[in-house]
Amino acid sequence: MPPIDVDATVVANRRLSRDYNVLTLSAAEVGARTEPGQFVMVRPAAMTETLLRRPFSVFEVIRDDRGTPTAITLLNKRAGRTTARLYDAEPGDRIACLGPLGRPFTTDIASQEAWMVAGGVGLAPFATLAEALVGRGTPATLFYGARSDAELFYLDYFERLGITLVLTTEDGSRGEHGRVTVPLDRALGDRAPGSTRVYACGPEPMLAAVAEVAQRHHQPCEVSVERTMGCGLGGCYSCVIKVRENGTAPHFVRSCVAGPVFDGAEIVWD
Amino acid sequence: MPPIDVDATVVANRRLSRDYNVLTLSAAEVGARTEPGQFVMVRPAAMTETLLRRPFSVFEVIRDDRGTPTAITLLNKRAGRTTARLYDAEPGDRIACLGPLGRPFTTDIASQEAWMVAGGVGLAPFATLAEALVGRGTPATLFYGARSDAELFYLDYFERLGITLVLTTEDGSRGEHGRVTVPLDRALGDRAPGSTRVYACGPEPMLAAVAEVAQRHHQPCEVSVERTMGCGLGGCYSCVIKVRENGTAPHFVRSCVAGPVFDGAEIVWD
Amino acid sequence: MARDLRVRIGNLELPNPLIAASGCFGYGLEYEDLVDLSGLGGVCVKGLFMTEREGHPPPRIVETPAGMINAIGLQGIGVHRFVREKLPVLRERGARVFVNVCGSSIDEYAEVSRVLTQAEGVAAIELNISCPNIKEGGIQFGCSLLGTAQVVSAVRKVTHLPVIPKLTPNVTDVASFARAAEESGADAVSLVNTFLAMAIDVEARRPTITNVLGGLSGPAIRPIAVRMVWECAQQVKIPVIGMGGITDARDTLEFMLAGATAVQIGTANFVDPFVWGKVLAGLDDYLDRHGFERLADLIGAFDPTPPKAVHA
Amino acid sequence: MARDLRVRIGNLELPNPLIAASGCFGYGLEYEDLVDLSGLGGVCVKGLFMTEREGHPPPRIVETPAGMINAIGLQGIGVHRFVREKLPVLRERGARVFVNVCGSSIDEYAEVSRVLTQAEGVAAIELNISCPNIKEGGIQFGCSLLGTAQVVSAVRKVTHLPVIPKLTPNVTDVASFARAAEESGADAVSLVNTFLAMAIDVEARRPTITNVLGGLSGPAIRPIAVRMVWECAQQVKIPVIGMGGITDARDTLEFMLAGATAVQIGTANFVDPFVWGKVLAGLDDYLDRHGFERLADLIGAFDPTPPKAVHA
Ligand SMILES: Cc1cc2nc3c(=O)[nH]c(=O)nc-3n(C[C@H](O)[C@H](O)[C@H](O)COP(=O)(O)OP(=O)(O)OC[C@H]3O[C@@H](n4cnc5c(N)ncnc54)[C@H](O)[C@@H]3O)c2cc1C
Ligand SMILES: Cc1cc2nc3c(=O)[nH]c(=O)nc-3n(C[C@H](O)[C@H](O)[C@H](O)COP(=O)(O)OP(=O)(O)OC[C@H]3O[C@@H](n4cnc5c(N)ncnc54)[C@H](O)[C@@H]3O)c2cc1C
Ligand SMILES: Cc1cc2nc3c(=O)[nH]c(=O)nc-3n(C[C@H](O)[C@H](O)[C@H](O)COP(=O)(O)O)c2cc1C
Ligand SMILES: Cc1cc2nc3c(=O)[nH]c(=O)nc-3n(C[C@H](O)[C@H](O)[C@H](O)COP(=O)(O)O)c2cc1C
Ligand code: FES
Ligand code: FES
Repeated sequence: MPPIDVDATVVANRRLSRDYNVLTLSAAEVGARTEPGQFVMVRPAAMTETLLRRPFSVFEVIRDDRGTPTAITLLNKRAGRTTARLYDAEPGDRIACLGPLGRPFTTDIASQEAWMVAGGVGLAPFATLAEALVGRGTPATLFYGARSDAELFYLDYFERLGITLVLTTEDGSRGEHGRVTVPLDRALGDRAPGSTRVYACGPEPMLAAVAEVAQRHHQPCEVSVERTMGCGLGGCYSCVIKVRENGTAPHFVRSCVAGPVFDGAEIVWD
Repeated sequence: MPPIDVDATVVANRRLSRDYNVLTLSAAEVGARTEPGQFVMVRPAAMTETLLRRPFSVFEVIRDDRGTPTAITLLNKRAGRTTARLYDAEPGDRIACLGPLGRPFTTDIASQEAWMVAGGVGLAPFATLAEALVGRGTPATLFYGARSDAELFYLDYFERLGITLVLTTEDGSRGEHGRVTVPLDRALGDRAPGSTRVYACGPEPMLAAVAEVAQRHHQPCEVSVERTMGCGLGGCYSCVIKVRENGTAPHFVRSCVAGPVFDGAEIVWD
Repeated sequence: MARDLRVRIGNLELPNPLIAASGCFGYGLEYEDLVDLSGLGGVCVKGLFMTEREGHPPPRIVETPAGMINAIGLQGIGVHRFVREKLPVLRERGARVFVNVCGSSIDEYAEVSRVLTQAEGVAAIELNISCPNIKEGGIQFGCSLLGTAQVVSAVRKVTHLPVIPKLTPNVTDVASFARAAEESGADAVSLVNTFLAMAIDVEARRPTITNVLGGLSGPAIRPIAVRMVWECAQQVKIPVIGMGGITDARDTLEFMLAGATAVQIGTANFVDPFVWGKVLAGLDDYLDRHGFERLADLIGAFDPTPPKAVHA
Repeated sequence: MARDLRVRIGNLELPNPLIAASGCFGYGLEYEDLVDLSGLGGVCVKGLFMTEREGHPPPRIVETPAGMINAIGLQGIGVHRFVREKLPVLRERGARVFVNVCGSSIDEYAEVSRVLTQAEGVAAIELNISCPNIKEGGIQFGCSLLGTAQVVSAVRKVTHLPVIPKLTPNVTDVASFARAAEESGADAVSLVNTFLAMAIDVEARRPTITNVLGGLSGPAIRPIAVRMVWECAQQVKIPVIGMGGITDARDTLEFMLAGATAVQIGTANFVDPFVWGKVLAGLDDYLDRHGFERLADLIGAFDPTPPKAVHA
């Protein structure tokens, strides 16, 4: 289904911390088409301070009791001008929302288990992925690392879905102290090769580490990358990442159409 | 007193019609310094769609029961981007407000009577002027022309001050049908030369006509002109108008510092 | 009601003046689900050399006030793969295909053009002698009158297709380049390509994009682009295709009144891929309100007589 | 805490690098109630000829995306009235006065400069060989290497004051003009003046400003201006004074990192006449955060090594 551009209204804005908020947008049609890992290109209507849209993972698809999508949410972290506007957004504000875009995570998997690895705002694509995995009856674990306890969000959401949680914080204020890849590496040691599908989203250094760990343990791994995007539709060639697709020489592909989800083993990390 | 720049808050926004509204701004300090005919340079804080500030007459100075200024109002008419923003402004919005600026009307006058001539949004400077004239005990009349009855505003305000009203509309829906200069010309016929000080604000063709009428009847006349202004402070030389000051050769002066109020007889109309 | 929006570039008739700008619309097919390609005046595909090109490492773009800087470095699949993989589908979709031709040498411009001429379904050749983002070729020809003349003449010899050199704004007198192009046999000129620009990340004291320098596009450059189109339209008889910061019908009309026969839209397509239908509707509405039958009647219809100082 | 913001233009020391751009600050005195003139690095007054000039009829400005077009036409009181009426007061206020010198002939540039050199209280002479808004003189010299050299040499002969030719961006290779200026004895160069531009009122199909063409300024042009300053700073040894769309400390630092010794602020002063204090505070804060003692250490401190593609 082709993406659509919805002139969405802000239905709610829940601030989770001084930097994070969850924005509910009346973009039901986008939600109805979204698969886990896909993103939208958004632009606040009143926003003339910046020109280009910005990419955001679809965080949740909100549904009524009949399961029909009524809205989507974005997990927003303040990084600059647009994200600041989205943090300050008020119900009623209008936000252009184009999507869904990009290649989603692979969910029809052979592996017995699915392990999700999230770093910071990299949690965003895993709310919908977790739902899909649970729907398919695939046992799932979330390895979730953040700066501190205060920046670990939506734990109850994942618990309610029956997802096993492994938490780490950089300051040790909750869960294991340090990098999320450490417990991941440890746990994968006990798993049979090919038994565990790893999904990762977060800062690229973390993604590179996760891909390396998964490869070392012979587990399939998909990562969702974040490159600066000008259009999200394959038009501008700004969002490229270097890949080595099944044997081909390393070359740049557009992460907005060939990704944002890639086979971790194919990416040539800078 | 030098002008000041106040980061004013919108206290109220009263829409008078589909194009006109009265915006109340918490710029008490500006109000305290404003003399009739002066203006402010404003820019909505959230406004990045346009770069430069825009000039607006101070419409009213709101005072508490002790007479201390608490706010100012602007009479805004939608003409483009900034004025559209000011029309849509919500209480709480912030608007940078620099002023008061420019040369005010002369109120310490010899003439027995003061006649104000307003065209459309040109009513703006006359609310404060009327108060000043009444304060000085000068009998005052307002000739007020608009497109139609629906665009004649604040009549009760001027009546309460005891100002005599002479109304005209282009469609004849109220008052005399046609141009405001017609009843002005007629009425001035019965007045002794020099007995009546004429003040005018509105479209420049109207100002030129008023100046001509006043001159023909040997009455002193001040007009407030509207030129596109880049700075309002004499810095950019964008706002010039051609004048012939007591005998000098016609030359351009900056209407933001030499005006916006000029002796009608000195202006060389294009 | 729908007015006549047709315009002519040489013997090429376009249903309307809106052409997707090169490098801002991929190879066209990326947008086939969103935009009826046959409904556009034309689709100008990304710059092509003889062979594939990898382009510059990312980051390749950065936003600036009312604009953006890009240094993609002409990543592309090369003319042969284009002719094999993209052109047939574009034809099927009914797109009028403009191909943006690049070269590191005059011969390469001619060779790429020859291949395109032999292929079926190319409507016109736009010569990119103005890309600020590559070392050899591109702007080096576009900044020299001789280079411009040589590239145009060489390509003219190998093709019957409309030849449209794309001029760079990074010169003192752009109209002299339009004249050189006309004298060398160009059927039209298009302008502007991007302005050589740069933005520094002051916190890091490092470049914002890998190539350090890039090309500025978007609304920020429109007033300069309109001036250049006006200068060129007054000095050449061949059609001028105008671009630079067009976002809506007003902007499109501004270029056409200045003398542009057609326009290209680039950056605005990133902001809103549905911009095309909105601009067409806006043009229709303008013709309606002003009582014109044909959009073409507005080409160069700008009257430079000064306005009144008076607003109201 | 207050850091060392001093910079040097030849033998002229400025307390900070912020200079009011010519034509954007009147004769300085218009702002004396709002801004402590002695607290600015310098005040560059409106362009002056030998005699008074009336300038173009209004409208003289129009706003464009992130910028504005102006065609004031150098309305001014002439050098003699300036020396008599304005200069003494400016001295009293402790302003470091840069005078923007105009001419319709090489002799006029020299003559105006001679008068200013004989007067008391002029800190430097900026040669406006780049005004796009007047028929004779101005840009005609600034667009020719010979003209630039001739004007600079002629003025050099008649003054000991720092001579700062102001370069136009409307050329193919701005650095070659910086080199020509340096070789002709300039003490510094300043750039950019405005970009020749135009905006059409499409509803009226008429110009938006009387002169039809004008100069584009404001944030829109900053990325091009920064690139030009960087090019010039690498090719000349004399100081470069950068300008074009500066609105805050970040923008100021962007120009200085690119190689500017000082900067001028024009259009932003219209938007906020209190911009000066805000930029100075911002510069102080930056030095604090990054642990620098002297702002001057940041001049040209830009490292062109590519950034990582990775953001987070
Ligand atoms: C596929 C994809 C999905 C994303 N999902 C989310 C999400 O769910 N939630 C979320 O908060 N963020 C997400 N991001 C990151 C988000 O797009 C950026 O934070 C945003 O574009 C910054 O825009 P800005 O206007 O706030 O910052 P700007 O003012 O444009 O820049 C401020 C800083 O942000 C950096 N920046 C600019 N663009 C990006 C980018 N594309 N990625 C990372 N940093 C950038 C700039 O380099 C600069 O340092 C996603 C990015 C991608 C590519
Ligand atoms: C001294 C002075 C006092 C004024 N007082 C008032 C007032 O009390 N209330 C009020 O509603 N308006 C007043 N105006 C007019 C007001 O400044 C303009 O309507 C406003 O600048 C238009 O800005 P915009 O962004 O809405 O329009 P833009 O989007 O900038 O332009 C839209 C249209 O408005 C025209 N325009 C631009 N600037 C001006 C200008 N300075 N004057 C007139 N038209 C302009 C443009 O030519 C264009 O046709 C005053 C103007 C001056 C010079
Ligand atoms: C990301 C990007 C890529 C571009 N690639 C090309 C190109 O390959 N060939 C070319 O001639 N112009 C290229 N351009 C320039 C555009 O075609 C156009 O001339 C310029 O962007 C001005 O138009 P705009 O302001 O509407 O974008 C590119 C522009 C952008 C923004
Ligand atoms: C209204 C206006 C008048 C100007 N007058 C002059 C002038 O007299 N002499 C001159 O050298 N530059 C003049 N300039 C150019 C500015 O000094 C400056 O070079 C240019 O505006 C870029 O800086 P900015 O973007 O900060 O405004 C003028 C600019 C504006 C906007
Ligand atoms: S964001 Fe434009 S091609 Fe990927
Ligand atoms: S508005 Fe700038 S000088 Fe009058």
